[in-house]
Formats: sequence, structure tokens, C-alpha cells
Amino acid sequence: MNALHTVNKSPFEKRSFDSCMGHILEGSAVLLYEDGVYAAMKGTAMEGKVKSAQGVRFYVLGPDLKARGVSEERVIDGVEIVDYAGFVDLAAELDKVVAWV
Amino acid sequence: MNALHTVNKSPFEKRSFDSCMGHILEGSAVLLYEDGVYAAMKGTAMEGKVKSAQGVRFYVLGPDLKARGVSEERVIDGVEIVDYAGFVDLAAELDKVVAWV
Amino acid sequence: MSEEIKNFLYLNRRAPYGTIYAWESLEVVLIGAAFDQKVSLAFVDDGVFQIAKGQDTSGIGMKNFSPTYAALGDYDVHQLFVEKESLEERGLTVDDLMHLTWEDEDEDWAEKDSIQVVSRLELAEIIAAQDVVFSF
Amino acid sequence: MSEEIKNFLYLNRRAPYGTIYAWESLEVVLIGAAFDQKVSLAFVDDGVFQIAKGQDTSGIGMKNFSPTYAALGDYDVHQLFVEKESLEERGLTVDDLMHLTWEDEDEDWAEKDSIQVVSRLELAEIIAAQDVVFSF
Amino acid sequence: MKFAIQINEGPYQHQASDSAYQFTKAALEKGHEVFRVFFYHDGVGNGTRLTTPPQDDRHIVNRWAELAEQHNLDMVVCVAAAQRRGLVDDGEAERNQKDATNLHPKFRISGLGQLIEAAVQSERLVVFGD
Amino acid sequence: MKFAIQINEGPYQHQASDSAYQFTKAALEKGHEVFRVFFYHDGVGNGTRLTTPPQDDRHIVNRWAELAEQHNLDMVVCVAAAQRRGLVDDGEAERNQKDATNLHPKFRISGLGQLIEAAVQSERLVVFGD
Repeated sequence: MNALHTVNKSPFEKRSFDSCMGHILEGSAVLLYEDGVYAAMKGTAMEGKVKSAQGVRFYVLGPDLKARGVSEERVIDGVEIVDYAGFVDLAAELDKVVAWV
Repeated sequence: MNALHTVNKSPFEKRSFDSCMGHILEGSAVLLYEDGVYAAMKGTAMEGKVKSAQGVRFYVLGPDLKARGVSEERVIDGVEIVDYAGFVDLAAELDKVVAWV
Repeated sequence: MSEEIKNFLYLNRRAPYGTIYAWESLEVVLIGAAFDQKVSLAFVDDGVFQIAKGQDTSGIGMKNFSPTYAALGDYDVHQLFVEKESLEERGLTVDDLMHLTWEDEDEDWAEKDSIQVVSRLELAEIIAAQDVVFSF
Repeated sequence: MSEEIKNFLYLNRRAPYGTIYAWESLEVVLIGAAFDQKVSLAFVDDGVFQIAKGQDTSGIGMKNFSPTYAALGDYDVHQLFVEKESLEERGLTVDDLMHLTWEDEDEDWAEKDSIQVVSRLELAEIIAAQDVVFSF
Repeated sequence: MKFAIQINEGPYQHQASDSAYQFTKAALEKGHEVFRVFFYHDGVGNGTRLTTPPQDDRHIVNRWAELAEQHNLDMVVCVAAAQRRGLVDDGEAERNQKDATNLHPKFRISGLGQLIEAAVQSERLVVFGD
Repeated sequence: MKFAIQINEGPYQHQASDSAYQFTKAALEKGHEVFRVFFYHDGVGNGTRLTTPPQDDRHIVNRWAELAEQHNLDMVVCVAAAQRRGLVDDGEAERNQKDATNLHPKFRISGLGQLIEAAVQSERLVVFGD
């Protein structure tokens, strides 16, 4: 079964993003929200990690990006921006939600 | 002026221990307590960081070590074990306390 | 209530005592054991410290809840997955953990180990196989 | 109250909005400005995100408190140290930060930058020079 | 689809309750069912009727209460977590000899079994925490 | 020596209040003065009189209250943080039209200036947080 993994903490402050990345399988999806959106920024150590995850879709919550002043152009290519409705759609589409709180 | 730097979070979970280590000067002291005591364990990536800090004294809170089942033999050589009274003494001895919460 | 049996995984990633998550997560496991679901626990990251042996909280004035893990077997909760990589990063081996057991009714109440050390990849597959994952 | 003037440093290490620490820290700075102390702020680790420009919280239903940083100059708080290494790790430059200024009474109200980018070592020395360090 | 929501943190300190609210609202607007919102750990603090946030800030508790009113949401505060943190309704006040209550009338206090039941009955459990 | 103590987290969820209590107790036993204990952020939750922790666990609020009683400690809960999180005394209840209070009588609600003053008047500020 494929999971939607959610990460809401900054990858610079906490281990949860790295831990999530270590436990995702092909076919699953990752949603970055709250302070987790910083993992979606180009030009940091996170970019390589995101790009090397094979067969995993990445999403980032637009409202949280905007709140933090991260413009869409700074988001890593291939990471899709969604709103809360998109978050709900992903939670419904994937078979379960795993929160890396 | 010399500071007592305190770290209360696990170095495996949060960035605060590393951040503290990047901001300590010779003559200062570091107290590890609460989940911060895990940074005082031998045989982890923290040991090298603690040992390479020149002219900095390291302390760990004994009651927090015991609570977590970390025996005194596992504590990195040179890290001194103190109790709450020792924590108070350090806070009084050094010129100020900097909490890396 | 539905008769469907689900696979429940409790994902434990926090150290004990510094925060209450480990203890209040265990309270959910105990209550949840009364429901007829298939339950397992995963100890990942600092979660492996939850089941370290020799915990003694007398000096910090907090309740030592670690004996409760030993009681899980009596509640028919005996699938405790511990991540190998998480142990190694912390300089721990399975000998540093409590010896947690359960008695297998189907094999004349033979005592068996509850803890299974699994690799990160195996744990990823265990997570993938669940219906519900609880995070605290 | 004592007449002694102390050096106060507010150590900001958290991102905004995910937690309230950044905002409630700023509330202390504003109240503290009424006291006659020498005040400076340090932005380290994720704290540098607090003063990122272009913050717009309309989509998350929270209050955008970032304009308050621009008001600090009026409160005579104009020593804002930003750690260079923290910026770099996050792929940021000083151009990604708000332009924060103050007016120097002693130089005919000349407008000056409040933000000073300093190295980690310089910040360690700044911390060492303080009488009181507030952490939130 | 049927969702269960779990919230582990109190209002204002962490964004968890805000994110959970936005998610729940979006799910309901899409026609999904929300079986229950379960407040655990410090999350019980979302259920107090005594908050007075600044005028220019959102009122997290009232916002939940209004959503519950509109959609007949079942909002449950964990009793064990509530006792540790001082969230009290009439029954709890009588049981533990407290001279006041603080639970908002749109919330109810109940046991952890309500979380398990929500996870059993719902198709998705979504957890918001620190 | 004169200490000021700042506590940023509520009871039970984080160890901050426990550690601060042990530190404060040890400091007082050594003959130091504690000028003030200031409860900020979720730390305001340490000041409620409505908690009922399990019988076999420590009672964090009462423990602080007893220490304050013995040593005449000044325990201040920040008003702005308290309003967001629903900590209320008689004055706050009247001002904000609340029908109940929950502040423990050994604590008092006051402004952030009390934290600054504590830092000015004390020789050491010690912060306990998450």
C-alpha cells in the first residue's frame, strides 16, 4: 500500500525530514508543510535528497510557502505546490497518511 | 565573559547541540541535561565533537542520565557528572547562562 | 462498530522523559489493546531509547513508566520492531534494551521475544503494510 | 530599579509560524525596549527565516508579524546580527531578508542598516560579551 | 471518504491546530466526512472556553467551535491528557472536586478509546503534531 | 546569588518545568535567592489550579505552589501568553467577560515587563524550554 508521508518540521532544525526520506518506498508521496516547506527550497542540502528519491512524488503546501516568504521560483523542480484542498486529495488518494511529527 | 551553555535536546533529533558547539569559546562550559544527556554517550558521532572542543569543560546531569538508563561508564571520558546542586554551582560560577533550547 | 480487523502501527520516534509523547503513546497502546486489531510498535530514531534497560527516574521526580513495556505481552501486544540503524547511530545493541517477552498461547505458552530488530528498509516495508499509523 | 545598564541579547533560532516562539520573543523585545538596557538581536539557525522578506500569511489564517521587525528601529533597537553560515546553509543571502533600518539621532537622523551579517565566530564573541541572553 | 483527525499540540504555540483546522475545513468543503477530531497531549488546550487572543489574531477555539456547529463535528478531548493539563467539564469538576470548569461547550471529554474507535471507523487517520 | 527563572513550556508535555523546579529547589537549598519565576509561552499552563494528575505521578502545579509557600517565591504568569491559552484570574475574568477562573492562588498574572525586570535585577537568568 502506498502512503502519503507528511513532514512539518524544518530539515535544518529537526531530524524528521531525513527520517521520513529513509522510510519511503517507490509509489509513495511526501507532503512538506508548516516549517517542513523549507525542505522544498532549491540550493540547499535537501535538493539532492529530494531529487534522488526514485518513484516518489513530492508536494509542498503553497500557503505555508507564502507565509514564509518562499517564492514559487525557489521551489525545487518537480516538487508540486498544492493548497489545503490538494492536501486532502492526496490524503484520500494514497492508502494512508504517515506523519513524521 | 565565560558562559555556561545548556543543551536539553537530543543531538540525534535536533540541531541545538551542534549549534551550541559552533558558538562556544575557550573558557566556557557546556551542561547537557534532559534529552541532551545523549550527547554525552561514548561511541557516537558526538564523542569526537566533544573531545575536539579546546578549553571547554563538559558536564552532564546525573539524574537525567540515570532516568534514561545511561550508565556512568558510558559517559565520554572527561565529561563530569553533576546533580542539580552542581548545575546551580555552574550557573553561579560562570558569568551567564545561554540556553540552546 | 465495524468487524473489520486493521493493522495498527504505533510509530515511536521520541526519547522518554524529555517529553511526554512516549508515555502518552503507551497509554494509547494499552487502551487500544482492548480493541480487536492487529497491533505492532516501531521504535525508530530516538524512540529506541524508550526501551533502554536500567531506567531509574528517582532523581528527576518523574514516574518511571518503562516497566509498562514489559506488561505489553500480557495485553497481547508482542510485535515490537526496533530499527537496527537507529540503534547503531546511538552506539546501542539489543543487549542495551529491556528483555521483553510474551507467551505464545498456540505453543503451550512458550516464552518468546517481543523485540525484533529490523533494518530501515524492512521497517519501510512494515510501515507500507499498515492500515493505520499512529504518530505522537 | 537598579541604574545599571546591561547588555541584553535575544537569541532567535526558530522559524516563524510553525511555532509561536519567534512572535512571542518579539513581544518581549518590544516591551523590553522601554527599559534602559543595551539591546541586540541575533538570528541564527532557522531564526534567519524570521526576517525573510515577502511573508504573506493570508493563506494560513495566521497574523503576519513580520512588519513589526521594521518598527524595531523606532524603538531604538537597531543591532540585528544575522549569522552568515546560517544564511548560507539555507541558500539565502542578505537580499532575501527585509531591509531593516533605523535613524541615527547623533548623525542628523541618517538612515542606517539595522542588519549586520556576522560570522559564526563573531557571533560566538557577541554572545560572550553579553550580560543576559534570552532564549525562546 | 471518512477522515479521523488527531491533534497533539495546543493552540498558538504550534501550528498543528491551525493546519488541522484548515485541513478539516477543506475536507468538509469537498464533501468528505470527518468522523471525529481527537485532541490529545497538549492538544486538549484547544478546548478551553477561557482564551482571549489579541483582537487582530484568529480565535482558534471559537473557529473550531464554529466549524463544529456548521458540520456537526464530534470534537473529543482526551480525559487522561486533560486531567494532567487542567481541562475540566462539569463531570470532571465534580469527580475531582474542582471549583471551576473551562471546557468549551462544543467539545466533550472522553477516553482514549474514542481515538482508537475513530481510527477503526475512519478510512484515514491524519495526525497533526509538533 | 540572585537568580531569575524563565519557563517556556507547560507541565507534563515537556520536562522544562520539572527541570526548572529541581534547579530552583536546589538553588534555594543552597541559600541563593530566586528573584522571580516567570512563566511564558505554554509555560503559563503551570499556573492552573484545575489539574488532577494520576495518583502515582508528581503534581507539578502543587509542587511549585508548595515551594513558593516555603520560600516566598514570586511566580508570575505572562498576561499576553495567558490570554492566548486561557489562563484567567479574577481580574482577567472581569476584563474579558469570562465566567470562570483557573489560576492557582500562588501564581499571579502580570506583564512581560516583569521578565525584563527580573533579568535586570538578577545576576543570572536561567531559561528552561523545549
